[in-house]
Amino acid sequence: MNRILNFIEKAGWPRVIIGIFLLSLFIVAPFVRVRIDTSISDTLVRFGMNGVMVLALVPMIQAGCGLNFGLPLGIIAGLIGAVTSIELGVTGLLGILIAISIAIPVAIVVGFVYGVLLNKVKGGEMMIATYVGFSSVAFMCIMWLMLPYKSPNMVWGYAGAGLRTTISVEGYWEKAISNVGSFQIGNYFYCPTGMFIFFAVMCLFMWFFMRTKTGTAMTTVGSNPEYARSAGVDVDRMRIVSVILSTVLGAIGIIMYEQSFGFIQLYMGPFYMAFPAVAAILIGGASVHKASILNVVIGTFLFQGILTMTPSVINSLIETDMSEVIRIIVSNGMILYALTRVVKVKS
Amino acid sequence: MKKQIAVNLGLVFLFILLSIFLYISGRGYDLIFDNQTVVLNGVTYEAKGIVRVYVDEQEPLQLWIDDRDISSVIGKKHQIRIELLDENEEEVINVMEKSFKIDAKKGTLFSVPALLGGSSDWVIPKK
Amino acid sequence: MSKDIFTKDNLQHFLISNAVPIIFIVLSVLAIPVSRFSGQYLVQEMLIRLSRDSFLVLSLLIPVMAGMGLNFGMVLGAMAGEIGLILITDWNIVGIQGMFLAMIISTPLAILLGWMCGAILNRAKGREMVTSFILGFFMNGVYQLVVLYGFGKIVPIRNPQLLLSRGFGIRNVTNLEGIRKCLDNLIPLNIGGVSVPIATFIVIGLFCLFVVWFKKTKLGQDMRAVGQDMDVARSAGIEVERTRIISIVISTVLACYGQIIFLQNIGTMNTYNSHEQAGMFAIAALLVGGASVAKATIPNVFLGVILFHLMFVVSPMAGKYLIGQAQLGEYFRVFVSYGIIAIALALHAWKRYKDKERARRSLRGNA
Amino acid sequence: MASLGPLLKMEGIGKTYFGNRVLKNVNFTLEKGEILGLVGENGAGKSTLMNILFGMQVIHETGGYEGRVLINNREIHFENPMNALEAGIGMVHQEFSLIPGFSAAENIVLNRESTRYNILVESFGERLKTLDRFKMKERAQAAIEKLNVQLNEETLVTEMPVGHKQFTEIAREIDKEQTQILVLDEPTAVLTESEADILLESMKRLSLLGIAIIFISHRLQEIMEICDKIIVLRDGEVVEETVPAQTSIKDIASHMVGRNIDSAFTRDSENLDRSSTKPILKVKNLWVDMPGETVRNVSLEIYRGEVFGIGGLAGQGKLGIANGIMGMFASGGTVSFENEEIILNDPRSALSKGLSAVFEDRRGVGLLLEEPISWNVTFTALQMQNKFLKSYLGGLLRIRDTRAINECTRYYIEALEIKCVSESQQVQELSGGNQQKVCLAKAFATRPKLLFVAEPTRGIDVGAKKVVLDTLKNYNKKYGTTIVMISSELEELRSICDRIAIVNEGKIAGILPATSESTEFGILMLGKVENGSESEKAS
Repeated sequence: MNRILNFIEKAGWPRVIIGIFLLSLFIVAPFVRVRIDTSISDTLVRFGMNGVMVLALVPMIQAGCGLNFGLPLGIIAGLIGAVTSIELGVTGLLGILIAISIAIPVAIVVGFVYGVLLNKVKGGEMMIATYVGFSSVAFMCIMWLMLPYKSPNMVWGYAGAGLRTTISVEGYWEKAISNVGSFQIGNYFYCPTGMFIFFAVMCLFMWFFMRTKTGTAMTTVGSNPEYARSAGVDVDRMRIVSVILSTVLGAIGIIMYEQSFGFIQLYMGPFYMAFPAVAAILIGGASVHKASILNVVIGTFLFQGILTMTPSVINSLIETDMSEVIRIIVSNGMILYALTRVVKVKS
Repeated sequence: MKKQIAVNLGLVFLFILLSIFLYISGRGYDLIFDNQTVVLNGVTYEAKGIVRVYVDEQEPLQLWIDDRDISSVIGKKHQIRIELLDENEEEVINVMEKSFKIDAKKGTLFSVPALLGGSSDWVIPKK
Repeated sequence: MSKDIFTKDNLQHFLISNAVPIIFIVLSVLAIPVSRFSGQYLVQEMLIRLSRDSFLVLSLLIPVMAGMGLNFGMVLGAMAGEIGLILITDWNIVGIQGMFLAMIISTPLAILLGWMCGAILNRAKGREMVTSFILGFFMNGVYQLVVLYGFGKIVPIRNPQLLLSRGFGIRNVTNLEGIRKCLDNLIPLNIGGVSVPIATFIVIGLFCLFVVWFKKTKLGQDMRAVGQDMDVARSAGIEVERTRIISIVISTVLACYGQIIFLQNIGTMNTYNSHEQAGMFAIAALLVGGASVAKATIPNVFLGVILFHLMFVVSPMAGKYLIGQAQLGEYFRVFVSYGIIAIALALHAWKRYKDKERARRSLRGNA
Repeated sequence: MASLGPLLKMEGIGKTYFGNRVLKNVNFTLEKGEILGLVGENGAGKSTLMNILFGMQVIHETGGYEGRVLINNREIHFENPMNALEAGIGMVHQEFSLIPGFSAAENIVLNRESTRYNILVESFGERLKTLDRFKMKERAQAAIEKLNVQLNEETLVTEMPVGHKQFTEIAREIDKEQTQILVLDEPTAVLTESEADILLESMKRLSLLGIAIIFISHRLQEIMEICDKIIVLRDGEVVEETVPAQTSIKDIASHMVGRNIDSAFTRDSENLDRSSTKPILKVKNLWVDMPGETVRNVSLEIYRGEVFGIGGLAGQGKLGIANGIMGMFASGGTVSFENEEIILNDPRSALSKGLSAVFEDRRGVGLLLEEPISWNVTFTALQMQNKFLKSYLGGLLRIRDTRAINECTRYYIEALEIKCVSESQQVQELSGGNQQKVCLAKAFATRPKLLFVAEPTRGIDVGAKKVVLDTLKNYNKKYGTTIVMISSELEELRSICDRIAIVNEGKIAGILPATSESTEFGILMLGKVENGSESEKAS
């Protein structure tokens, strides 16, 4: 009994509850005629799709900039890369490579400016980040209409200008990474191996980075900025680096998402995208100022698992689609929990 | 402190009373006036030519034979005035005025012929 | 240091403090001629929007006074008001009575939600805004759970026109024809072709008086004290937590009334979106009026509502005539409303930093 | 009600914190209208005594106190400060407890405002009474009048000079009708001389009105001037109870600091024969803007290989010197180390030249509480000197060498006897003394040429104190590292330093060899030597 309690204490109540909930969904699934292999496959695909975007939150949390509600900035950089790559008409892995290599410099520039701004507003980062994210999405809505993209696959047919709200990447690089080494078992189970490898590489990169001199300094800045300063670390610079890193990963993350999803969603598409990512990492056990790669993996799996399973299982169970409501309550409830968790009094 | 609780309980009570008052006086009803031949309590009332129904101060409803129309009103107590017109819609042949209270349980479908025929029971029961 | 520098510094200070309203005034002055709207039209629009929105914006004042920042949790109050409106629509209580009844039945709900919100914010001191913001999203989920699944099943709804075809859950759009403009048109007044919703303005005026009076009460004084320095207030024996909760409760209840007044003017209600917009627009308007996270006054409210909505009305048409696309103006105003909150919040944080530096400089001068 | 005996009587008061005795058998009485001067070094037990009188939470949480407190011959037990206020004890703290945006009047009547009834009170309670601004103003005026000072009750606190803030706070206590005893904790520390004079005048007036005052101050001439009775506390004991007529400033000063040399602090005689006078660190006209520790104008020379002490009372600026040189707070002036100028306001500059510091604010600046010991020890060396990094891919990628880090940490754990489970234990789980050792290890790991150590023994037990001091001494001997130790405890400085500078009001009051009489230091600390800076210049 004690050992169970100990485990719960260590993992944190919310994670245990959500884990049990997810497990019970998987158990109930066969009884309500939901195919378990499809469910697992869907969960895995969504896990891979969202993983990098959740990973993008780690550097900023570690550097003490809080939860990056400004993730849409990175996403926008990724969208610019993706759209430009399609405009150039490059297909396959090369297309993705081009998308990423265009997105990264954009993300670095945007991230730098964003980082400078966040340094000026220390203490109020999260609220300002949220609204910077929102307004940048709205600003890009104007840009999507005005930028001179020409590819007929992307612009509105009737006007000949202005990008469509949803652009298909089919025929360009749909699942280009996912399909590397992917396999199918039966009719229902599909494993996007390439995407997992990519995600693993990104995690490894992050793991390495966090162990470099810069990465160590960054964690220290988040842990105690005064200590870092007394040890000769330029706190502001570290914070900017973390913001840039987060923005770049956000950009790569959305490209990963799109190649698997098959569509680029412009305009208000990225508006709320930060919230599920934030919720995922918090479910994984991260707090407002500490996050690890393990938090990312566990959190993304649990959160995406619930998102996949609730519509199918709950719908068959009570014949009502409550998945949207459950998503809102779980994800925002999780963020709320993290924000109101009383910071442990330093003994 | 006790006094404050008492005052607040009193206020809550007042607000409940006010709510009930608002509920009753603000309730909207759709009154349906029906100009068809009906049999009520064994008496047959024939539908009559053209009638105008004035409810309270509203614009009148004009009903031909076998016609029905809706009037939306607020509250329970109302005044109606029914005018029976000649075929040219010029002269008023018969006038009937009545004030009444709506009883939602009984229904809000009213028979104009029954009214004009002076029946005391002119509400067509719900089916 | 010469006197010149001092006044330049002052001017800069003034410009920074009032940057947001100044930007808006400039934008409006430029955009109004482009939009080709007539003066009378704009006056009428502004009057409508003042009557519609002021109350909602005013509900934000009291938490600012208590040092809790902008109450993004006011959407909770708006939700309470909407539940009241759904119920009276179902019961078919119409006119001014319906509106009052909606207020009365949603008050306990708003108090409850406000209490909860205040208690949660007490656990998140120093980040009240982001917490209340997320709380709004969270409660939106709960609201959907109740209204989309509970109404018609647990809460009896008789009017089939309100319900979705599946037999429970409220439709996306709720028609409030029964109470439409019941307050605005209570006392009809028409000045030179412009109709003035005089009764609504009387209510708003009364509310302003309430705010002014409230500041003069012991409770108001306590709130100001708590807002300025929690520790000092606590050591003087003021119940800090309780005072903070009360300020949120008042705000929530007033937001509830504000939303009811807002919706009686509109006449229809987006069952699942109205409250979110209410919160966003109210906060943006208040900030546009020159308020900050730490200080908001009644003039800020009215100036803000006028400037913000002027931009709102004018920008699509200006966009249309300027670039030939109304859609662009549409996006522009979305951009402006979010951008303005971002700028105002950032400026406030930055200003706080600057003020700190100023204070430090003066300290050094004495040494 | 005629009361027999004294207004306040404290009988046999004692107190221990976690086994550390801070007060021992304190007895005194206070009569109506009497002014009692309470003096003693920092840490002599004055604040603890006052905390007991006020029933502060911290006293209850740490196991209560010994002895009895009587007011009007009735024993009292205050549960919290509110009880004390109700019983008529008012306190004016060192930190202003005022609402910045309120006027003087509003602050004076804070939470005791005069109010007027209105009908809404019946439903919503007392707090909805409206303020009676006129009456509030009247009360404020009356209180200010009692003090006999020039203070406009309409002025906002933010716009007030410091002195007026002080008066506002005292006026608040006076406005409380029940106030019989007023405790003033260093009220004159922040005041200019003329303001202080006004305050002393006011205090005399108050005592004539029958209010008893406990006056805590480091300015002994003030104590001499207005007190009826003086109590000197040292190491938690009353060492002297006297009246001004029978004593002198010098007398009190020596009572304050003079103590029997503790065996833990005996000096090594070998320290004395160090004759190096080659300056390693030169400080000229340094000012540092550190809150509460402002340094105004400090010039110093520190010799290679010596242990230099900086002493002085809290808040006088001794801590600011190290913080300023290390770049932690805004500062100006010139500082050169080994004839190279240190760029101020940039911590990297000082660190890269071989200076290092152990800061007084252990939890704030000194430690990463939520990280393992190994991180804490090695971080500065890793960042500043690229130690503990392992190269991959021909130096392209360099990541932390966990093995080297742990090895180094284990070495220091052993050398400094840090009690812990392993090198990966979180620092917040360690005791204060062990945390302090981690801080020292962090500084040692950078192999500094000069080490600032600020308040190294604050808040740690006696045993650990000795280990820390010995470690410093040995390190100095072994590596010839110059050590600058900053401490409020004079005896501690005297036990290991070669020379000691005393800082008063942000300036150096004088530098003396550690072997000088403690009375001489005491007088420097209390700012009695007017020409302190001149004598320093001459030397």
